[in-house]
Amino acid sequence: MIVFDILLGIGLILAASGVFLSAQLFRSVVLFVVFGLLLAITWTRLQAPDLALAEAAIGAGLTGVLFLDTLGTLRKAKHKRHRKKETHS
Amino acid sequence: MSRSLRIAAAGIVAFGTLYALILAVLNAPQMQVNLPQQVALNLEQSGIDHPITAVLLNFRSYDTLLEVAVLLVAVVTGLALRERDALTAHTEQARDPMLHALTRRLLPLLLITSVYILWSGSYAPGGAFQAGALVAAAGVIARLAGYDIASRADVLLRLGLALGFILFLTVAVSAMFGGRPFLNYPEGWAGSLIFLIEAVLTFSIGLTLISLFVHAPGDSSPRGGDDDD
Amino acid sequence: MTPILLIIPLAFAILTLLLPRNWARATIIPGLVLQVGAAVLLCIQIYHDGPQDYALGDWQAPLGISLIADGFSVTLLALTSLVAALCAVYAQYFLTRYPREQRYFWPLFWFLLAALNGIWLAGDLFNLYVGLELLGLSAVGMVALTAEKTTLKAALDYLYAALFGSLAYLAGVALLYGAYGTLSIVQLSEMAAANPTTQVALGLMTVGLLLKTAIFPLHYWLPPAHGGALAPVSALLSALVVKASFYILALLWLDVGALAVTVNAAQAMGFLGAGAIFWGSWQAFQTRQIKMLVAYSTVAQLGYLMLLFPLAIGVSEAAAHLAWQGTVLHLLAHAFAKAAMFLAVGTLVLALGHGRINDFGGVSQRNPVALFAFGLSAVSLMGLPPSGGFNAKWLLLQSAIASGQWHWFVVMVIGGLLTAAYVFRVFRVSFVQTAKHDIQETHPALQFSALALALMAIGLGFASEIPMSFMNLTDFTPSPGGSP
Amino acid sequence: MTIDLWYAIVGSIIVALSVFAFLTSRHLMKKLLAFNIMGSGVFLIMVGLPQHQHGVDPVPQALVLTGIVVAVSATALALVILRRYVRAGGNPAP
Repeated sequence: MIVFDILLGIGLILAASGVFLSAQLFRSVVLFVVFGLLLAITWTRLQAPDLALAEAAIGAGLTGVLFLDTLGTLRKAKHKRHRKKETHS
Repeated sequence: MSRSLRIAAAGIVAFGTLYALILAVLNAPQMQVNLPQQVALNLEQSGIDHPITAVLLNFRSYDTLLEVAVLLVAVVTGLALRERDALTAHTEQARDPMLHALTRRLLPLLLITSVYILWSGSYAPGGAFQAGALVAAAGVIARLAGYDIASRADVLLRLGLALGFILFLTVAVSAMFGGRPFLNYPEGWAGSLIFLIEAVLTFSIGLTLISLFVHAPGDSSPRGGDDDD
Repeated sequence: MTPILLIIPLAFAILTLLLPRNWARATIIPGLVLQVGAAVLLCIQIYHDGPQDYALGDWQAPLGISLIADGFSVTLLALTSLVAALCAVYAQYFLTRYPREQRYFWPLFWFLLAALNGIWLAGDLFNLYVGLELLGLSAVGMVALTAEKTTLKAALDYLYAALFGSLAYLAGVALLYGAYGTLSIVQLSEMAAANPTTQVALGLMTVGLLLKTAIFPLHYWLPPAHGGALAPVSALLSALVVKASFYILALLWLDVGALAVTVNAAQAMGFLGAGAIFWGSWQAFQTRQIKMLVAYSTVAQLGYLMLLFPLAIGVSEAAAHLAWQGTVLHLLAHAFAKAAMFLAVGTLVLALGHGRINDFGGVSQRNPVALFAFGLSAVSLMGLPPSGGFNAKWLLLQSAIASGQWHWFVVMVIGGLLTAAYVFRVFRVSFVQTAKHDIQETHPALQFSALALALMAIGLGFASEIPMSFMNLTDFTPSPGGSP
Repeated sequence: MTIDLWYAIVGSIIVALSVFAFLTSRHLMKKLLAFNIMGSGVFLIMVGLPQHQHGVDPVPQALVLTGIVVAVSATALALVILRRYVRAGGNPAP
């Protein structure tokens, strides 16, 4: 089981690095949700089922949805800005 | 140039943090207080069988009260920053039959699960916050499917948001009228009062998270590009 | 008695959130009266009976959370109630121009007050974290209220700094719990020893709190946030909010971690303070906008608070005592003076319709009361007698002499001169030049609430014994020595 | 080494990574992601370190539950302000 924990820990670190290194925000957010799910598994390993539940529902789930939703509006705003620029020039 | 300098500086700070944290973690002295033992000893008196719920809603209920206040502050600011056109059309997606069908099956399931999680919190993992998150998830899905939830920032919504906090504070203060300290539960009533507080909190937390989603500026769901002109 | 000071603001936060606008407005004055009254009663009680612990929910620490009301905390409670009450009177008239903001200003105001009172009374490190978050989020919400592009950006920068700062603080709390198994401040101050875990924890918490207190060079977020917010918000933020994280910092260095801090580290804190004094004053001297001048003045004045650490750690007990008294007095005087200054400046900006210092000509004739309030608060900030600021700086200078730390003496003297330099910029234009354009009348309540605060800053010069006598009722006074 | 200590160390590494990301990333959303992940790292230390010494400890677990809720409130608030800022014509990646 120790091997599993080592792999899980490395997985957490890799997922976090992925969030930071990814050039696309969308991929960052997806990796963030993956990080949250891995963390939920980690909490069960630390005998904290409450935290596993909370992390899956709040940390990964809701926060992920909020980020994705914001990403959508940011994209729209960007398109709008670009279009405005084109019509002005 | 300045960018690479910034990265170098950040790298130094990050390595310093890493070194300090590892040093601190590996050299932690033997703890002199055994809090889990005290929790176990007082669990029976707390009226709750699940130690984490006992800590959250009895031993350290003051933290939880302030935490609910934090949620309220976030949603009050969210309401203050909403845009007036936030109430406008979100009927567009309601026509999506797939989403609609999925929603109708998923919603009851989510709500039942949240009730179960809330109820199990008194003896097993679960509780108001996780259940509230599920209520919020249900609300967000319903909203995406075009249902009109919490879209009007009127007094009813504000009451719903504050209800959990109001009940919590009322129970906490009423102790003082009986000559007991703030946040104390009357003898023998702790279990049921905590469950009541948690149930109402679940509702308010769910509504809070939904409102933060629904009232976020810049259109909360993919509309058919109707605001571009 | 103690928890009443938490219950009042929390209850009024809910009332103002739920009631219709006019009713909500009507609750403000009763709420403030209750709040001030409760603070005064608690002061009297502590004065007679000494410091008190209050076990919330009847669970003794460390299992439960206790509130600690000692001389320092009741002094800060009284200060908070007074400053907040006058800012609220001001806000009632000021916000009539901002009907939409007003709706949400009051709930945030009361939550902010609850967070401040909670922090002054907290006896638990994790509870302080929750209090800091409540304080930070409500302060950010108040900055963002006007929803203009610049204030939104300022609010975001403020929020990010606040969040990052509290996480650094929380990391320290996690380490301390992992090392001692308790979160109670009383217990930790008995147990915490000089070991790597404690020192790393203190280091992380210090960085986080310095960021939240906006101590140079981590002050970048303060001027836009304090300078961009509505006048009553700026006053609350500059006078009270930044003091909360300083309070925790002092608690950590002089009480909880007294055995783990070193003299060198304390000197380093002093150098940050000196940097803040010079940099903040210089920026205040340079800026064109009056509100930015006042905001940079806050950056500079916060630097004096940092001098507590070199002046009180590793010196004789007498010198440490002087430093401690001077710092508390400076905190009080600055709170009154800076609140007064922001309110006065807010009135002047309202009257003129702009905030460009160079076009301030003529306000001395049309808004004499507000300008007088500005002047009185400037007297205290510069440290001229008679004022609370003078007494504070006098005690700090004496402390520097008593411990032979002449470099801090020099820093404080130069700081006073720099303050005079940037303040006189405002007087020169407002008295000498005549009005270039129309100046509006402002409501007298706006001018007089600013004046009341300024008079308190001055009056503190005559009544310094009152807070000083309360300070002797504090559990923690600086320990002589500190580990090498 | 117990698994609790191992996860506390993983938490430390994650905190350090997030500090780096917070200081270097320019996009405000990415900074917010870094804040969330840094929080998770702190939570891992908070639970792992005491449990390494005396087994399952409900107190830090309860504290972390509080921390998670505070983090989601802060994140939601930050996103609301960010979205309003972008609507007002602000650039999310200054």
